[in-house]
Amino acid sequence: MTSAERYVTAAYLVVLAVVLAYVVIYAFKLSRLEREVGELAELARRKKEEVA
Amino acid sequence: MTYLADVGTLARKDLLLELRSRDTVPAMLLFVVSTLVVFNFALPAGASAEAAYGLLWAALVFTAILGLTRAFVAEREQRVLDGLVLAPADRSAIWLGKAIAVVAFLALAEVVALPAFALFFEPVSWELVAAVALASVGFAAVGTLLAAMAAASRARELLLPLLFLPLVIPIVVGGVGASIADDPGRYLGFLALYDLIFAILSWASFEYVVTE
Amino acid sequence: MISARGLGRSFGVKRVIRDLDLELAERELLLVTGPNGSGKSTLLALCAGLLAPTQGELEVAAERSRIGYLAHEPLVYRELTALENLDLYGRLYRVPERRERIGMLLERYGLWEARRERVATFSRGMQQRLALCRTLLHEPDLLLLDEPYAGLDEGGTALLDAELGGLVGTRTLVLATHDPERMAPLATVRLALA
Amino acid sequence: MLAAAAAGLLLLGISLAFYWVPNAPVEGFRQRIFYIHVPVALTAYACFFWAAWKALRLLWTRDQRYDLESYTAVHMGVIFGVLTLVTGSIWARTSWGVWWTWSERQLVLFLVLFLFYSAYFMLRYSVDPGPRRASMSAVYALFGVVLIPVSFLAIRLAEGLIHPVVFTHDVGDKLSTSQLVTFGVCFAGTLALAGALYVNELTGKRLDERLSELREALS
Repeated sequence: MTSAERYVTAAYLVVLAVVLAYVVIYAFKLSRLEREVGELAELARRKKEEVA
Repeated sequence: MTYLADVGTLARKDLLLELRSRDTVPAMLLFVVSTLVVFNFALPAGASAEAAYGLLWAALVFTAILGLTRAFVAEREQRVLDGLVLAPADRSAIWLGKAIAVVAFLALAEVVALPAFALFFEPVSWELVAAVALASVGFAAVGTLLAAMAAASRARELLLPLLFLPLVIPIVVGGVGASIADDPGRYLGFLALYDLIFAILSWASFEYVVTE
Repeated sequence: MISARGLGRSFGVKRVIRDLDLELAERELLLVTGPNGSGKSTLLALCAGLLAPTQGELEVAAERSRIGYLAHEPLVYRELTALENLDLYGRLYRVPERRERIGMLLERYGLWEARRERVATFSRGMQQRLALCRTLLHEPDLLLLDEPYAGLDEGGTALLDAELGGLVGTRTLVLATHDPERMAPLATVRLALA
Repeated sequence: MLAAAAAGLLLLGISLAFYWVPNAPVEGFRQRIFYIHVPVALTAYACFFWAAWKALRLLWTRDQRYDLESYTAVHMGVIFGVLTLVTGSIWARTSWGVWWTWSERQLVLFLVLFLFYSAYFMLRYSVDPGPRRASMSAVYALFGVVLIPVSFLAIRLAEGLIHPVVFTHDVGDKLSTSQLVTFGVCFAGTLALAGALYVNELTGKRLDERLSELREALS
């Protein structure tokens, strides 16, 4: 690989890396959202029991 | 006509407030001279004249920031801005009145800064004076709007420079160009264009910043 | 004069006012009561147009120039004198015979002697009196008064009682207070916020 | 859908850029960065304009849902703006042996825009959520798209002034058909990518908002 080839490849890989990083951050966010939904579902269930 | 009367009323109120409390203009004067003195030591010996003009523009930008951070302090203290917003005057008149006051304060600072610059560093040309005048209008137009935003935020004084600096980079380019280029007319024209565009934009959008 | 349907206002996720329905005709007196943080001030700011509803609808049939709004803060410059402040508002509201009107109000609220002193030197009660002058200056049709008795001494309270007594029936009034006893007999509509 | 289109177009575009397009006459192999750098930059502009359009809609209709849309578009614009800076920096390194050059207009403009839109985030974080923050952010986003041409003009004016040496690429010359096709495919790919990310991020941000509302309602 010439140095030009290396730099060009690096430029494309950087874009890929940023997109992947975004996906990873989004995965963390999704798991947080899942946990929060779980907590809220639990909260709603308990409220319902209290009323009953 | 009533619009101009409102603008006059509001601008006069700002000048009266400054005359009463005297806390912005003296600070700006002292600041701009101190900055020039600091720059004298920041410039390496034998630095070019161009560099000195560049530093003058940096000093003017920071002086403008200093004045703008104080622009809405009186209104914020007691939520007076709410009172002005509720008055039947057009909200853009509040912006225009305040911007006129800011231009007046900047002009006072520049009346001191330019002779001081001529004394310490390089001669001041008519083109430079014209550029400084045009730049003051641009600083005041954009700065008054952004100061109103910053006043509504928690970060307040901290936020204003962050919002302000990227927006006034074109003014610095135009100002430095008018000071050192062989054809200052182009740069003065650019500054006038900047003033026109951003004054209209700020004038039209101020209402959205102070109301819901 | 005021009509709200399903009115709601949140600050972030905190909902201060929810699902409020309200009809207020002209020349009525609405008494808004409730503990601290129940949304009284928010409701008045919504009616004044300072805040926008986040849910539902709110219609106020009065132009901006015909509304008088008395807030917690007096909405005057601390570094200006009483006279300068009222003159500023008088000009902005285009009050006819401004000087006479301002002089009359300052006289009535016992601020004439102090008219050339900076507001910063005023006591809380004097600031409230000045705020009342500012609110009444342009003889508004709709008055939104947020805790108007706050900070007033006996003399001030009596003055305000007399003023409100004269306004009831000729103007539309919205009064927010945590102490409902005082205005209760005059109220035509009551709203208790929780 | 959008995500699939983005993946397909980008894969195709990258293959074209590496294996199909002939080397550029002057710049040679390194010119191939063009096919990622420029589409990414144009996509960033597109995001900023989309944000300003949504901001205008917000100020026009006062409909609060545009606030989140404008915010998300700025968010995407900043991601693509950073990518523009990084790929541009690599290009500067291959062309002139330096990681940064003040004489590359596009790069300087993106630095200014990056600072400007970073301040947008500071503004949002520092104001309590509500209609006031929405309209302030919208006004600022509108200033952004006006700043783009004004700054561009300023940077052109400054070039002759402060940095008299001007480098040129041969991208300014006419593009051959194969170059144009590759560029078009790559641009379509980055646009689709931005669109897919935008939709995803918007859904995520809305979900966040709904969840906090739900939490408030339940507590």
